[in-house]
Amino acid sequence: MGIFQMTKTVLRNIAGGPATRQYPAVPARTSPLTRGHVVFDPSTCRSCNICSRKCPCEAIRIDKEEKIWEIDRMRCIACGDCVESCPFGSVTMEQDYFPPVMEHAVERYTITYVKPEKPAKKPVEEDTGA
Amino acid sequence: MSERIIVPFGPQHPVLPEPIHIDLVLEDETVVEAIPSIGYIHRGLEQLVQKREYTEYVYVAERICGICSFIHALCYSQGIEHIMEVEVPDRARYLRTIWSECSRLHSHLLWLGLFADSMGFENLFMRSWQLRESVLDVFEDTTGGRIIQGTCKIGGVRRDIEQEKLDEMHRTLDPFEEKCRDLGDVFLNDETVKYRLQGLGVISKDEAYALGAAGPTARASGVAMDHRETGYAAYGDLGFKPVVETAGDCYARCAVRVKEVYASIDLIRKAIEGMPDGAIDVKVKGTPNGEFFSRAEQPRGEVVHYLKANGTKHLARARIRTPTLANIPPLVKMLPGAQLADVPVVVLSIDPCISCTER
Amino acid sequence: MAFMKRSPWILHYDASSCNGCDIEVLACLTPLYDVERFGIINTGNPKHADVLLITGGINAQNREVVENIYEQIPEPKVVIAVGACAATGGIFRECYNIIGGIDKVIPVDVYIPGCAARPEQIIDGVVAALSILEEKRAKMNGAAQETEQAGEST
Amino acid sequence: MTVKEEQTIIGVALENLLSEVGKLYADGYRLVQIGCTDIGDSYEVNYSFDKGYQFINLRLTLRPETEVPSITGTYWGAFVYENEMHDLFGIPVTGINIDFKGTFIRTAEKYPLSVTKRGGDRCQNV
Repeated sequence: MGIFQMTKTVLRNIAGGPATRQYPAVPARTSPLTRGHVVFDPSTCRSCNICSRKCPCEAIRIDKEEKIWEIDRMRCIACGDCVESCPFGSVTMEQDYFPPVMEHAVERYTITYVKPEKPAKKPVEEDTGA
Repeated sequence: MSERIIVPFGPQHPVLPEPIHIDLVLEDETVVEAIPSIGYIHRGLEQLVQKREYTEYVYVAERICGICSFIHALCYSQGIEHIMEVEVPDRARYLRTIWSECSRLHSHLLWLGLFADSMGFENLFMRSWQLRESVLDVFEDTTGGRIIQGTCKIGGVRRDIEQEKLDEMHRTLDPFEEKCRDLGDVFLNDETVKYRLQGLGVISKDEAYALGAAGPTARASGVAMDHRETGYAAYGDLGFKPVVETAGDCYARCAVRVKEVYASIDLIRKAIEGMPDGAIDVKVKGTPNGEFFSRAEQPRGEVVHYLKANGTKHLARARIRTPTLANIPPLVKMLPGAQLADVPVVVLSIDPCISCTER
Repeated sequence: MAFMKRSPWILHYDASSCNGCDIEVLACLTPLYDVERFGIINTGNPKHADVLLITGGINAQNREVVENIYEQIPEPKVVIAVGACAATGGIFRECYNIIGGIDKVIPVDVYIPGCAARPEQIIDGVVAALSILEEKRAKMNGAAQETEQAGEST
Repeated sequence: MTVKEEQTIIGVALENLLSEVGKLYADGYRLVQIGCTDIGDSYEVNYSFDKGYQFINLRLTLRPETEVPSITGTYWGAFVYENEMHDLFGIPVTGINIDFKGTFIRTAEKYPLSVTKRGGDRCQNV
């Protein structure tokens, strides 16, 4: 009876509840591993520049002189390379997504870390080499 | 004597999620000749290899195609690993196999849905896609991404799957397989589906082989060619046998994919059972120097990444031959003789992935 | 008929994406996300559409196609750029054939970040676009009434 | 290594190309791909064949602007690769069965991967 192959599935559909996830009413499904968006903590950053060099799409920009850490959310592909490579744990990955925006803007943070006067060798350079 | 007319098909066509353009030469309602033209989504990814470090290019390789992303990354990584003579740990090989098969499952279910849509079987389309979401949930739980996984890297994988998760996956495989079999039953045995597909777009075994068809398109014509047989990743340990049909029509291509869904579930089950302990990656040092044609089996067929490294951190050349490009000549041979109304079905039966093709 | 909410129709076009965002847009239509419960319908005809959903960056060949589709959509219209590539070109930004984000060719109202954008994000983006669409419609109606009144007074 | 595969690469002269390809066809090899590589001032064209997962690669080294005979007489399906060769690298291929004449892959600049027109490292979006 080749014409009734779908019947089983159809009957199960009628008996079962709706398959739809009630998204706006119920929060989106995430898992602990979900790569949502990158969060930056300016207080622990030492501007070693590793995240910016690791980023495959150049979404992160660091200006050491101006003490600025910038991320272009519209370029970020949430690969998590910056998170894995950050030696100070300043960059973390959050599970929730970045919401849609109307304006394309770059997020800017000011790094609060003050470079110690001594030792004479720049710690920033050491970190880059590590 | 009937007149010949040319009907442009695509690039923006409701049945095609992606832009491909085909000029169909029709005699009455029958296709006489079909000339495809592509290039609507050509990006030039092959050249990007000179601007990205070889380790970063994995991310680009994943984004060649959003459907078979993991296998692109796998193929690229395997090529670099071969050039650099890196031995990947066993656990990484097994994890790669699990994710490869998951992406095959998700791709085939997606294709079955789209194919049902092209036949006008809307209900089946929705069912397939609903089933596919459970594969995507597994991806999200194990890799953190739904369709772009980002877990493959040179020298292994970036994430491990914990034992509890593996057990859970193993438990859910049985009910999942049951649902897949119900769905596959409709594709394989339903009278309406058979009536629509049998004898449509026939391509013989010799022709398919000579035209260089790849993947399910070749296997549906009786060419037993599946790159997983060479035993890359962990396929060598799992006892893999390719799925082959002989009719060479749209129904056979559909049947190959349905049966590959079952085969994939079986492979995942075996891989979970045989999962070895140990490290998931090795540290890769230095820069590659050499060249290699890395090949892997995608849901659509065999993919070739030709990688040429020159000892710097940027590769000299990456040339990516994707299965859809190889399947375009068979498509051109398949279309003549089909009715205009069957063209979407025939085009979809090779599982065209245009963003792969055009890179 | 002002008390009735309008049902927005969406036109999806794949500019030069990797397919990832495309299948997520399609996934929105399927049972698990089902945007049709908001009255959103996917259409293949630009003349019927209110919302243009574009995935992927602009390249040399599809530039005219995108412009053409945009021209064909009747006013008021909203453009949503889905994914990092549509917003800035994303990881493909430096490819020789990529011109850049969608906003290089047509005005974009809503940007959805992510690579690939998730169905939830796409739903959020479409909902955000709907309020913009309402605003645009109100503005258009207001402008039309003003010209009408101006026509009557003279 | 996860991939255990022997790959034979055979250098071939331009005038012997068609006869070599014909021999492989007679042996039952299938065409895997044709790809070009830019090596400084000339091109390497790889014709890859496979039979039972045994990989054979014919390598042709070309100066720019050298005309290459099409192998579509032997392998009908080679036209996709040969058109690509022409469109991306600007290598003239003569006698293709379906010749798109440069419209197979349309790009902003002509022959983007050509050795004679090497573009700078410019990023259009910065």
